[in-house]
Amino acid sequence: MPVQVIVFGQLTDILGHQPVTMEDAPDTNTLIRRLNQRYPALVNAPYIIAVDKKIVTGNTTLTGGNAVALLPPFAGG
Amino acid sequence: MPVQVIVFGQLTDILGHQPVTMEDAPDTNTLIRRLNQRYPALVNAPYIIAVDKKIVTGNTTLTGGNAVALLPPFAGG
Amino acid sequence: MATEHKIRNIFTTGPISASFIADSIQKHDTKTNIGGHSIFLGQVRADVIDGNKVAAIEYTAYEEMALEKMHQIREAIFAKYPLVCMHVHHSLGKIAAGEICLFVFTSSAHRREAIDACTETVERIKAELPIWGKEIFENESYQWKENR
Amino acid sequence: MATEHKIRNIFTTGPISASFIADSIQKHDTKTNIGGHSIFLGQVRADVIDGNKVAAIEYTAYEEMALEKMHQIREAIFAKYPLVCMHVHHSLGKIAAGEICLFVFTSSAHRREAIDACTETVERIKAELPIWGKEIFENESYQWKENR
Repeated sequence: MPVQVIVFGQLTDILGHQPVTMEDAPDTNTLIRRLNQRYPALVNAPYIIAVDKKIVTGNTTLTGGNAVALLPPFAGG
Repeated sequence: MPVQVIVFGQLTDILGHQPVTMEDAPDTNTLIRRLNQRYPALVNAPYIIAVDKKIVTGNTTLTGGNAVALLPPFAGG
Repeated sequence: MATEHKIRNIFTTGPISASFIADSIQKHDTKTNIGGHSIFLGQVRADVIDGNKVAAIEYTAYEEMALEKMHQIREAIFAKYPLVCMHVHHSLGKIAAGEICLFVFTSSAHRREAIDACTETVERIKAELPIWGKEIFENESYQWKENR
Repeated sequence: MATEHKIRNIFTTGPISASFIADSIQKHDTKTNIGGHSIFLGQVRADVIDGNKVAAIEYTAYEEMALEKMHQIREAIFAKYPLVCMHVHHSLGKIAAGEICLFVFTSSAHRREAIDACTETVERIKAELPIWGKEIFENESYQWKENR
Protein backbone atom coordinates (compact mmCIF):
# COMPACT_ATOMS: atom_id res chain seq x y z
CA MET A 1 0.00 0.00 0.00
CA PRO A 2 1.79 3.22 -1.10
CA VAL A 3 1.74 6.13 1.37
CA GLN A 4 2.47 9.77 0.65
CA VAL A 5 4.82 11.50 3.08
CA ILE A 6 5.26 15.26 3.32
CA VAL A 7 7.89 17.02 5.37
CA PHE A 8 8.46 20.58 6.54
CA GLY A 9 11.15 22.86 7.90
CA GLN A 10 14.64 21.41 8.29
CA LEU A 11 13.41 18.04 7.01
CA THR A 12 13.04 19.56 3.55
CA ASP A 13 16.85 19.79 3.58
CA ILE A 14 16.83 15.97 3.71
CA LEU A 15 13.73 14.90 1.77
CA GLY A 16 13.08 17.91 -0.43
CA HIS A 17 9.85 19.84 -0.85
CA GLN A 18 7.84 17.30 -2.85
CA PRO A 19 5.75 14.53 -1.27
CA VAL A 20 7.65 11.25 -1.15
CA THR A 21 5.74 8.07 -2.00
CA MET A 22 6.71 5.03 0.05
CA GLU A 23 5.55 1.56 -1.05
CA ASP A 24 4.60 -1.13 1.44
CA ALA A 25 4.16 0.96 4.58
CA PRO A 26 1.45 -0.79 6.64
CA ASP A 27 2.21 1.27 9.75
CA THR A 28 4.27 4.27 10.86
CA ASN A 29 7.09 2.20 12.38
CA THR A 30 7.64 0.41 9.08
CA LEU A 31 7.37 3.67 7.18
CA ILE A 32 10.01 5.37 9.31
CA ARG A 33 12.33 2.37 9.06
CA ARG A 34 12.15 2.52 5.29
CA LEU A 35 12.56 6.30 5.22
CA ASN A 36 15.64 5.99 7.45
CA GLN A 37 17.13 3.53 4.98
CA ARG A 38 16.51 5.82 2.06
CA TYR A 39 17.44 9.07 3.90
CA PRO A 40 20.10 8.26 6.53
CA ALA A 41 20.22 11.91 7.72
CA LEU A 42 16.65 11.44 8.96
CA VAL A 43 17.75 9.05 11.71
CA ASN A 44 19.00 11.78 14.03
CA ALA A 45 16.54 14.50 13.04
CA PRO A 46 13.95 15.48 15.66
CA TYR A 47 10.33 15.38 14.50
CA ILE A 48 6.85 14.20 15.39
CA ILE A 49 4.48 12.37 13.06
CA ALA A 50 1.03 13.54 11.98
CA VAL A 51 -1.40 11.23 10.22
CA ASP A 52 -4.26 13.08 8.55
CA LYS A 53 -3.24 16.26 10.42
CA LYS A 54 -3.44 14.60 13.85
CA ILE A 55 -0.30 14.01 15.85
CA VAL A 56 0.18 10.30 16.55
CA THR A 57 2.34 8.67 19.20
CA GLY A 58 3.25 5.03 19.05
CA ASN A 59 2.95 2.80 16.03
CA THR A 60 -0.08 3.66 13.87
CA THR A 61 -1.68 1.58 11.13
CA LEU A 62 -1.67 3.25 7.72
CA THR A 63 -3.86 2.87 4.67
CA GLY A 64 -3.20 4.19 1.19
CA GLY A 65 -5.45 7.18 1.82
CA ASN A 66 -3.51 8.53 4.78
CA ALA A 67 -1.52 11.73 4.57
CA VAL A 68 1.61 11.32 6.68
CA ALA A 69 3.59 14.38 7.68
CA LEU A 70 6.88 14.58 9.54
CA LEU A 71 6.99 17.75 11.62
CA PRO A 72 10.25 19.11 13.07
CA PRO A 73 10.03 21.35 16.15
CA PHE A 74 7.61 24.20 15.58
CA ALA A 75 9.02 27.72 15.28
CA GLY A 76 6.09 30.03 14.63
CA GLY A 77 5.81 33.57 15.89
CA MET B 1 0.69 80.59 57.69
CA PRO B 2 -1.76 80.30 54.73
CA VAL B 3 -1.67 77.04 52.77
CA GLN B 4 -3.09 76.40 49.30
CA VAL B 5 -5.17 73.28 48.93
CA ILE B 6 -6.11 71.73 45.59
CA VAL B 7 -8.51 68.87 45.10
CA PHE B 8 -9.35 66.52 42.25
CA GLY B 9 -12.01 64.09 41.07
CA GLN B 10 -15.09 63.71 43.25
CA LEU B 11 -13.67 66.20 45.77
CA THR B 12 -14.24 68.97 43.23
CA ASP B 13 -17.95 68.33 43.81
CA ILE B 14 -17.33 69.47 47.41
CA LEU B 15 -14.57 72.09 47.20
CA GLY B 16 -14.83 73.23 43.58
CA HIS B 17 -12.07 73.45 41.01
CA GLN B 18 -10.14 76.43 42.38
CA PRO B 19 -7.39 76.17 44.99
CA VAL B 20 -8.70 76.89 48.48
CA THR B 21 -6.53 78.99 50.79
CA MET B 22 -6.58 77.95 54.44
CA GLU B 23 -5.17 80.28 57.11
CA ASP B 24 -3.36 79.00 60.15
CA ALA B 25 -2.61 75.43 59.08
CA PRO B 26 0.66 74.47 60.75
CA ASP B 27 0.24 70.78 59.92
CA THR B 28 -1.97 68.46 57.89
CA ASN B 29 -4.09 67.32 60.84
CA THR B 30 -5.02 70.92 61.65
CA LEU B 31 -5.62 71.66 57.98
CA ILE B 32 -8.00 68.71 57.56
CA ARG B 33 -9.85 69.61 60.78
CA ARG B 34 -10.46 73.13 59.48
CA LEU B 35 -11.43 71.87 56.02
CA ASN B 36 -13.92 69.45 57.59
CA GLN B 37 -15.50 72.36 59.47
CA ARG B 38 -15.83 74.43 56.31
CA TYR B 39 -16.87 71.49 54.03
CA PRO B 40 -18.79 68.93 56.12
CA ALA B 41 -19.20 66.60 53.09
CA LEU B 42 -15.43 66.10 53.17
CA VAL B 43 -15.59 64.16 56.44
CA ASN B 44 -16.74 60.93 54.84
CA ALA B 45 -14.96 61.30 51.49
CA PRO B 46 -12.07 58.90 50.83
CA TYR B 47 -8.78 60.54 49.86
CA ILE B 48 -5.05 60.59 50.49
CA ILE B 49 -2.96 63.70 51.02
CA ALA B 50 -0.01 64.81 48.91
CA VAL B 51 2.35 67.58 50.03
CA ASP B 52 4.49 68.93 47.21
CA LYS B 53 3.42 65.99 45.03
CA LYS B 54 4.54 63.37 47.56
CA ILE B 55 1.99 61.25 49.35
CA VAL B 56 2.19 61.75 53.12
CA THR B 57 0.91 59.50 55.87
CA GLY B 58 0.55 60.72 59.42
CA ASN B 59 0.55 64.32 60.51
CA THR B 60 2.92 66.47 58.47
CA THR B 61 4.25 69.94 59.24
CA LEU B 62 3.30 72.57 56.67
CA THR B 63 4.87 75.86 55.66
CA GLY B 64 3.37 78.55 53.51
CA GLY B 65 5.23 77.30 50.44
CA ASN B 66 3.71 73.83 50.48
CA ALA B 67 1.24 72.67 47.86
CA VAL B 68 -1.30 70.41 49.52
CA ALA B 69 -3.48 68.19 47.37
CA LEU B 70 -6.33 65.92 48.41
CA LEU B 71 -6.49 62.91 46.10
CA PRO B 72 -9.56 60.66 45.94
CA PRO B 73 -9.06 57.06 44.72
CA PHE B 74 -7.24 56.99 41.38
CA ALA B 75 -9.19 55.92 38.34
CA GLY B 76 -6.82 56.17 35.39
CA GLY B 77 -6.83 53.86 32.40
CA MET C 1 21.73 48.22 33.36
CA ALA C 2 21.05 51.72 34.67
CA THR C 3 19.27 53.78 32.07
CA GLU C 4 18.71 57.52 32.35
CA HIS C 5 15.35 58.75 31.17
CA LYS C 6 13.96 62.26 31.15
CA ILE C 7 10.50 63.02 32.49
CA ARG C 8 8.25 62.67 29.47
CA ASN C 9 4.73 63.83 28.95
CA ILE C 10 2.22 61.00 28.75
CA PHE C 11 -0.92 63.13 28.48
CA THR C 12 -2.77 63.89 25.32
CA THR C 13 -6.04 65.79 25.01
CA GLY C 14 -8.78 63.69 23.49
CA PRO C 15 -8.80 60.05 22.38
CA ILE C 16 -5.77 58.11 21.18
CA SER C 17 -6.30 57.36 17.50
CA ALA C 18 -5.58 54.09 15.72
CA SER C 19 -3.35 55.98 13.30
CA PHE C 20 -1.27 57.34 16.20
CA ILE C 21 -0.83 53.76 17.41
CA ALA C 22 0.11 52.63 13.90
CA ASP C 23 2.74 55.39 13.64
CA SER C 24 4.16 54.35 16.96
CA ILE C 25 4.40 50.71 15.85
CA GLN C 26 5.87 51.69 12.49
CA LYS C 27 8.71 53.63 14.12
CA HIS C 28 10.07 50.41 15.61
CA ASP C 29 10.96 48.77 12.31
CA THR C 30 14.52 50.08 12.51
CA LYS C 31 15.00 48.63 15.99
CA THR C 32 15.95 45.17 14.81
CA ASN C 33 16.97 43.98 18.26
CA ILE C 34 13.24 43.80 19.12
CA GLY C 35 11.54 40.40 18.91
CA GLY C 36 8.27 41.12 20.66
CA HIS C 37 5.96 44.06 21.30
CA SER C 38 3.22 44.05 23.90
CA ILE C 39 0.46 46.64 23.70
CA PHE C 40 -2.38 47.38 26.05
CA LEU C 41 -5.23 49.68 25.01
CA GLY C 42 -7.85 50.94 27.40
CA GLN C 43 -11.18 51.69 25.72
CA VAL C 44 -14.12 53.57 27.23
CA ARG C 45 -16.97 51.15 27.91
CA ALA C 46 -20.62 52.09 27.50
CA ASP C 47 -21.61 50.55 30.85
CA VAL C 48 -25.27 50.71 31.77
CA ILE C 49 -25.86 51.66 35.40
CA ASP C 50 -29.42 51.88 36.71
CA GLY C 51 -30.65 52.18 33.15
CA ASN C 52 -28.27 54.99 32.26
CA LYS C 53 -25.65 54.35 29.61
CA VAL C 54 -22.15 55.85 29.87
CA ALA C 55 -21.63 58.11 26.86
CA ALA C 56 -18.11 59.29 27.72
CA ILE C 57 -15.51 59.55 30.44
CA GLU C 58 -13.96 62.91 31.19
CA TYR C 59 -10.42 62.42 32.45
CA THR C 60 -8.53 64.83 34.65
CA ALA C 61 -5.17 64.43 36.37
CA TYR C 62 -2.82 66.01 38.83
CA GLU C 63 -0.50 66.24 35.88
CA GLU C 64 2.78 67.26 37.50
CA MET C 65 2.51 64.57 40.14
CA ALA C 66 1.40 61.96 37.62
CA LEU C 67 4.39 62.67 35.38
CA GLU C 68 6.81 62.40 38.28
CA LYS C 69 5.21 59.15 39.37
CA MET C 70 5.20 57.78 35.82
CA HIS C 71 8.89 58.60 35.61
CA GLN C 72 9.52 56.50 38.72
CA ILE C 73 7.43 53.65 37.36
CA ARG C 74 9.32 53.79 34.06
CA GLU C 75 12.68 53.67 35.83
CA ALA C 76 11.56 50.73 37.96
CA ILE C 77 10.24 48.79 34.95
CA PHE C 78 13.44 49.38 32.97
CA ALA C 79 15.48 48.25 35.98
CA LYS C 80 13.42 45.08 36.27
CA TYR C 81 12.98 44.05 32.63
CA PRO C 82 15.46 44.16 29.73
CA LEU C 83 13.29 46.39 27.56
CA VAL C 84 14.31 48.07 24.34
CA CYS C 85 11.64 50.73 24.77
CA MET C 86 8.42 51.73 26.46
CA HIS C 87 5.76 54.25 25.47
CA VAL C 88 2.79 55.39 27.55
CA HIS C 89 -0.05 57.69 26.53
CA HIS C 90 -3.10 58.61 28.56
CA SER C 91 -5.98 60.78 27.45
CA LEU C 92 -7.32 63.84 29.24
CA GLY C 93 -10.67 65.45 28.55
CA LYS C 94 -13.83 63.85 27.29
CA ILE C 95 -13.38 60.43 25.66
CA ALA C 96 -16.48 58.90 24.09
CA ALA C 97 -17.47 55.25 24.58
CA GLY C 98 -15.56 53.14 22.05
CA GLU C 99 -12.59 55.51 21.99
CA ILE C 100 -9.14 54.68 23.33
CA CYS C 101 -7.91 56.44 26.47
CA LEU C 102 -4.76 54.48 27.41
CA PHE C 103 -1.92 53.14 25.25
CA VAL C 104 0.94 51.23 26.85
CA PHE C 105 3.58 49.82 24.50
CA THR C 106 6.63 47.80 25.55
CA SER C 107 9.22 46.11 23.35
CA SER C 108 12.03 43.69 24.08
CA ALA C 109 14.19 41.03 22.45
CA HIS C 110 11.98 38.24 23.78
CA ARG C 111 8.24 38.16 24.28
CA ARG C 112 8.07 37.31 27.97
CA GLU C 113 9.78 40.50 29.12
CA ALA C 114 7.69 42.74 26.87
CA ILE C 115 4.45 41.11 28.04
CA ASP C 116 5.31 41.15 31.75
CA ALA C 117 6.57 44.73 31.60
CA CYS C 118 3.41 45.88 29.81
CA THR C 119 1.10 44.16 32.28
CA GLU C 120 2.96 45.52 35.30
CA THR C 121 3.03 49.03 33.85
CA VAL C 122 -0.73 48.98 33.23
CA GLU C 123 -1.40 47.81 36.78
CA ARG C 124 0.87 50.48 38.23
CA ILE C 125 -0.66 53.23 36.07
CA LYS C 126 -4.13 52.29 37.30
CA ALA C 127 -3.06 52.05 40.93
CA GLU C 128 -0.54 54.85 41.27
CA LEU C 129 -1.18 57.71 38.85
CA PRO C 130 -3.37 60.54 40.15
CA ILE C 131 -5.93 60.44 37.36
CA TRP C 132 -9.70 60.60 37.69
CA GLY C 133 -12.57 59.81 35.36
CA LYS C 134 -16.04 61.27 35.38
CA GLU C 135 -18.45 58.85 33.75
CA ILE C 136 -20.94 61.00 31.88
CA PHE C 137 -24.23 59.31 31.10
CA GLU C 138 -26.38 59.82 28.04
CA ASN C 139 -28.86 61.77 30.20
CA GLU C 140 -25.95 64.08 31.24
CA SER C 141 -25.88 62.91 34.83
CA TYR C 142 -22.51 61.57 35.98
CA GLN C 143 -20.68 59.44 38.48
CA TRP C 144 -17.00 59.14 39.34
CA LYS C 145 -15.27 56.10 37.90
CA GLU C 146 -13.77 53.63 40.33
CA ASN C 147 -10.94 51.27 39.37
CA ARG C 148 -11.12 47.64 40.38
CA MET D 1 -20.88 30.27 27.20
CA ALA D 2 -20.40 28.01 24.20
CA THR D 3 -19.50 30.03 21.14
CA GLU D 4 -19.45 28.64 17.62
CA HIS D 5 -16.63 29.82 15.44
CA LYS D 6 -15.78 28.87 11.89
CA ILE D 7 -12.28 27.88 10.90
CA ARG D 8 -10.66 31.15 9.85
CA ASN D 9 -7.54 31.76 7.88
CA ILE D 10 -4.73 33.27 9.97
CA PHE D 11 -2.05 33.28 7.27
CA THR D 12 -1.02 36.25 5.23
CA THR D 13 1.80 36.38 2.71
CA GLY D 14 4.45 38.90 3.65
CA PRO D 15 4.76 41.12 6.71
CA ILE D 16 1.86 42.46 8.78
CA SER D 17 1.73 46.21 8.26
CA ALA D 18 1.15 48.85 10.92
CA SER D 19 -1.79 50.16 8.89
CA PHE D 20 -3.42 46.71 8.92
CA ILE D 21 -3.06 46.70 12.70
CA ALA D 22 -4.53 50.20 12.87
CA ASP D 23 -7.53 49.16 10.77
CA SER D 24 -8.08 46.19 13.04
CA ILE D 25 -7.99 48.42 16.13
CA GLN D 26 -10.26 51.00 14.50
CA LYS D 27 -12.95 48.41 13.76
CA HIS D 28 -13.49 47.91 17.49
CA ASP D 29 -14.79 51.41 18.20
CA THR D 30 -18.39 50.26 17.78
CA LYS D 31 -17.93 47.43 20.28
CA THR D 32 -18.59 49.55 23.33
CA ASN D 33 -18.69 46.56 25.68
CA ILE D 34 -14.90 46.37 25.34
CA GLY D 35 -12.80 47.94 28.11
CA GLY D 36 -9.37 46.54 27.29
CA HIS D 37 -7.44 45.31 24.28
CA SER D 38 -4.26 43.30 24.52
CA ILE D 39 -2.00 43.02 21.49
CA PHE D 40 1.12 41.00 20.93
CA LEU D 41 3.32 41.62 17.90
CA GLY D 42 6.18 39.37 16.91
CA GLN D 43 8.94 41.16 15.02
CA VAL D 44 11.84 39.56 13.15
CA ARG D 45 15.08 40.14 15.04
CA ALA D 46 18.40 40.73 13.29
CA ASP D 47 20.26 38.28 15.53
CA VAL D 48 23.98 37.92 14.92
CA ILE D 49 25.15 34.30 15.02
CA ASP D 50 28.85 33.53 14.51
CA GLY D 51 29.29 36.92 12.88
CA ASN D 52 26.37 36.48 10.47
CA LYS D 53 23.38 38.77 10.80
CA VAL D 54 19.82 37.54 10.20
CA ALA D 55 18.37 39.51 7.28
CA ALA D 56 14.98 37.80 7.15
CA ILE D 57 12.98 34.79 8.25
CA GLU D 58 11.15 32.75 5.65
CA TYR D 59 8.06 31.22 7.21
CA THR D 60 6.33 28.07 5.99
CA ALA D 61 3.50 26.13 7.57
CA TYR D 62 1.49 22.96 7.31
CA GLU D 63 -1.39 25.30 6.67
CA GLU D 64 -4.38 22.96 6.87
CA MET D 65 -3.18 21.42 10.11
CA ALA D 66 -2.26 24.82 11.56
CA LEU D 67 -5.72 26.23 10.83
CA GLU D 68 -7.44 23.25 12.45
CA LYS D 69 -5.19 23.56 15.50
CA MET D 70 -5.70 27.32 15.69
CA HIS D 71 -9.45 26.70 15.62
CA GLN D 72 -9.12 24.38 18.64
CA ILE D 73 -6.97 26.93 20.45
CA ARG D 74 -9.50 29.68 19.72
CA GLU D 75 -12.37 27.57 21.04
CA ALA D 76 -10.41 26.73 24.19
CA ILE D 77 -9.48 30.37 24.82
CA PHE D 78 -13.07 31.56 24.33
CA ALA D 79 -14.27 28.83 26.70
CA LYS D 80 -11.75 29.92 29.33
CA TYR D 81 -11.93 33.72 29.10
CA PRO D 82 -14.94 36.04 28.62
CA LEU D 83 -13.59 37.64 25.47
CA VAL D 84 -15.49 39.92 23.14
CA CYS D 85 -13.20 39.04 20.25
CA MET D 86 -9.87 37.58 19.18
CA HIS D 87 -7.87 38.07 16.00
CA VAL D 88 -4.74 36.18 14.97
CA HIS D 89 -2.53 36.79 11.93
CA HIS D 90 0.72 35.02 11.06
CA SER D 91 2.97 35.76 8.13
CA LEU D 92 4.19 33.28 5.56
CA GLY D 93 7.07 33.86 3.15
CA LYS D 94 10.10 36.05 3.62
CA ILE D 95 9.82 38.63 6.41
CA ALA D 96 12.71 41.06 6.76
CA ALA D 97 14.30 41.96 10.09
CA GLY D 98 12.24 44.73 11.69
CA GLU D 99 9.00 43.58 10.07
CA ILE D 100 6.06 42.10 11.93
CA CYS D 101 5.25 38.39 11.49
CA LEU D 102 2.69 37.72 14.24
CA PHE D 103 -0.31 39.76 15.41
CA VAL D 104 -2.49 38.49 18.25
CA PHE D 105 -5.32 40.77 19.39
CA THR D 106 -7.77 40.01 22.21
CA SER D 107 -10.49 42.24 23.65
CA SER D 108 -12.70 41.97 26.70
CA ALA D 109 -14.72 44.05 29.11
CA HIS D 110 -11.91 44.05 31.67
CA ARG D 111 -8.17 44.15 31.15
CA ARG D 112 -7.14 41.01 33.01
CA GLU D 113 -9.02 38.63 30.73
CA ALA D 114 -7.80 40.30 27.53
CA ILE D 115 -4.18 40.22 28.75
CA ASP D 116 -4.26 36.63 29.99
CA ALA D 117 -6.03 35.38 26.87
CA CYS D 118 -3.51 37.14 24.62
CA THR D 119 -0.52 35.75 26.50
CA GLU D 120 -1.90 32.21 26.52
CA THR D 121 -2.77 32.38 22.82
CA VAL D 122 0.75 33.54 21.93
CA GLU D 123 2.29 30.71 23.94
CA ARG D 124 0.02 28.15 22.35
CA ILE D 125 0.66 29.46 18.82
CA LYS D 126 4.41 29.13 19.35
CA ALA D 127 4.15 25.67 20.90
CA GLU D 128 1.37 24.07 18.90
CA LEU D 129 1.10 25.46 15.39
CA PRO D 130 3.08 23.63 12.69
CA ILE D 131 5.01 26.64 11.43
CA TRP D 132 8.70 26.85 10.62
CA GLY D 133 11.11 29.69 10.07
CA LYS D 134 14.27 29.68 8.01
CA GLU D 135 16.61 32.37 9.30
CA ILE D 136 18.33 33.76 6.24
CA PHE D 137 21.61 35.55 6.93
CA GLU D 138 22.98 38.54 5.08
CA ASN D 139 25.54 36.25 3.42
CA GLU D 140 22.62 34.09 2.16
CA SER D 141 23.45 31.10 4.34
CA TYR D 142 20.62 30.00 6.63
CA GLN D 143 19.66 28.09 9.72
CA TRP D 144 16.32 26.85 11.00
CA LYS D 145 14.78 28.95 13.74
CA GLU D 146 14.17 27.27 17.09
CA ASN D 147 11.59 28.53 19.55
CA ARG D 148 12.52 28.76 23.19
